[in-house]
Amino acid sequence: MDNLINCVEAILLSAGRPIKISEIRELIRLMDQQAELADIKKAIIDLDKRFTDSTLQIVEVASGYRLQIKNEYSRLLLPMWQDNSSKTSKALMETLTIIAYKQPITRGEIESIRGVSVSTQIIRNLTERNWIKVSGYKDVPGRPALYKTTKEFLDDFQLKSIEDLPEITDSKSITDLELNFG
Amino acid sequence: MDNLINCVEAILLSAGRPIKISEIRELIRLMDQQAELADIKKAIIDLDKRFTDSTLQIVEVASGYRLQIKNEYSRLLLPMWQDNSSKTSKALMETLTIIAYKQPITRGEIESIRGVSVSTQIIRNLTERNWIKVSGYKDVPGRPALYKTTKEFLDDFQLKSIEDLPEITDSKSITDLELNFG
Amino acid sequence: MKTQTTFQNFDLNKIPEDLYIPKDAFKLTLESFSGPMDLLLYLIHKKDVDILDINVAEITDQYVSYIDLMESLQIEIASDYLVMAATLAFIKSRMLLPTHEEDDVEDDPRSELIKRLQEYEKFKIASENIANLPRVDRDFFTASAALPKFSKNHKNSFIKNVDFAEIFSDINSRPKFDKSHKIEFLELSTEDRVRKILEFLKKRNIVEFYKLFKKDEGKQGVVVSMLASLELAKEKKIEIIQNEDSNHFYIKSKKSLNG
Repeated sequence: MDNLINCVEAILLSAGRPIKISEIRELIRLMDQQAELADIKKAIIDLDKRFTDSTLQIVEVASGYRLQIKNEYSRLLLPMWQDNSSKTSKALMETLTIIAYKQPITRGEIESIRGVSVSTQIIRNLTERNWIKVSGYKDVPGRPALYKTTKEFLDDFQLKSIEDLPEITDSKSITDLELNFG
Repeated sequence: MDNLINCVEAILLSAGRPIKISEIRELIRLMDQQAELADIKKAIIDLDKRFTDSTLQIVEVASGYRLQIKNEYSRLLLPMWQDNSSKTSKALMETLTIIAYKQPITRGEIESIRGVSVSTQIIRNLTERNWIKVSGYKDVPGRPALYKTTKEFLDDFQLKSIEDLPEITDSKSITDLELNFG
Repeated sequence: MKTQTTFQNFDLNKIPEDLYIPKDAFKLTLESFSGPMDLLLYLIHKKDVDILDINVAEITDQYVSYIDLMESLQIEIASDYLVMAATLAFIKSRMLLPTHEEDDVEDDPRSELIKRLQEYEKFKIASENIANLPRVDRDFFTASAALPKFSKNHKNSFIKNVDFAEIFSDINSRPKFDKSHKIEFLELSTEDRVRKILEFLKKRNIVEFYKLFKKDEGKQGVVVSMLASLELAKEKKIEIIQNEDSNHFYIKSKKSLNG
């Protein structure tokens, strides 16, 4: 299909997370089209060339390919992410916290702990900040993605390891309140 | 600055949410550069032209300008995002609609129009999606919360302002007939 | 739509066997009503009559049949449906009374109901229109890319100390209103809760309301604790306090209790 480069671009731009070549092939297959892994790989290289004069680049990481803004724009963008008083919303921090303590965890499981749905925007935002990543897929129907926190999450929150997270002590949990109606 | 188009692109790509022209101006000012609002607006138009052969487009919504994938690729992308977060019940949509057209409005007032109690879950769900918010408290006994819709509601439904909502019409059967009590 | 006349003569205790819509599909239809007004509108439009021409007697009978049907299919019926049934029955009884020529339109017992139905239908149609608008993550998708690398010193400056443990316990302490807590064996009694609150207030003078129930007691726990608190407040044994700027409220024992 001649349109392969555009399909790859659309997928990477909307995913907000690294994508494997096999995932791209699967999405194209669902459109009743065919694409070989080699063709997709070539489309990725061509797409990266197309980005030469733009602000984007394709970066290969462990879990696939992802679109990233070129580093020369970091000074321009930093203030947008520095001022996180409003953007690091409560919902975002709650989602991050649940992932930190319960990883690996699916979106559905996060939703059932929070009692409300977790917006796509939040998952995307956390992924783009590089605080969470997909670590695999749960072996249940639908194979939902399992999320876990990244090394960058630890760095940014000044934690040496995930064990450095404050312990959730029993005294803080509702099940153990002093008022323990037996 | 000759690089204005790229700056706009980088800002819109990193934000993943609608951005106001004034926000762009401020980010550029923090780089010790100057750009007039009119220049930025022109850069946005030029950028959108640059996207002609790509899968991107710039769309103006209530909170500013946003990058979207062109609609012809929606079918390709849908499997990536198919989850419960975009599903809404009839009851939820009715509640949202009444708030949209009658804002600010209390839960009790919504209930009296719908003839059924509005569950806490629906209100929480709408709040969590950031489609509604409490705008104040009504000055009646109990001081019930007054709800209104948010800019994010308009953004998510690709609207520029509340006036862009579909016009509310009396159903044909109601207006066309004389009061005819048998 | 045509087949639905079959439904009107069904045996109230079971679904007629000649009903060719499968039971599950039928259940789904019944469950899909967003409330009593929605059901009522459905019944009216099904007959292809105008709202203004409702035959209340007929509609009432159909409405009640549907409620019975819901019951037999074990669909949880909100009390609002029963309120509407009562309203319809009331209007029906009024309509049966002999009318006088001089009665004007305003006196039609149906007029209030008709007004409400018209108002509701307006929003029902509007909500269908809104549901059909292009929606993010369903009809269109936003584009974004990962952030460039920020230098370490810059980044550390913007992440303040975050108490993850506190956030976590905050999430946990919230009652889960969305879960259906079918607590079959645990019947909480208000009387019992009153006793326990009093016992607790002997040790401590003041307590946040949410500490009066346990997470696994679900909605019932909240309700029982609320009832118990109101009971105690009525007996002037406690005070219920809420700061203006807070969602929390507190239960405080009255002096007489300690002294």
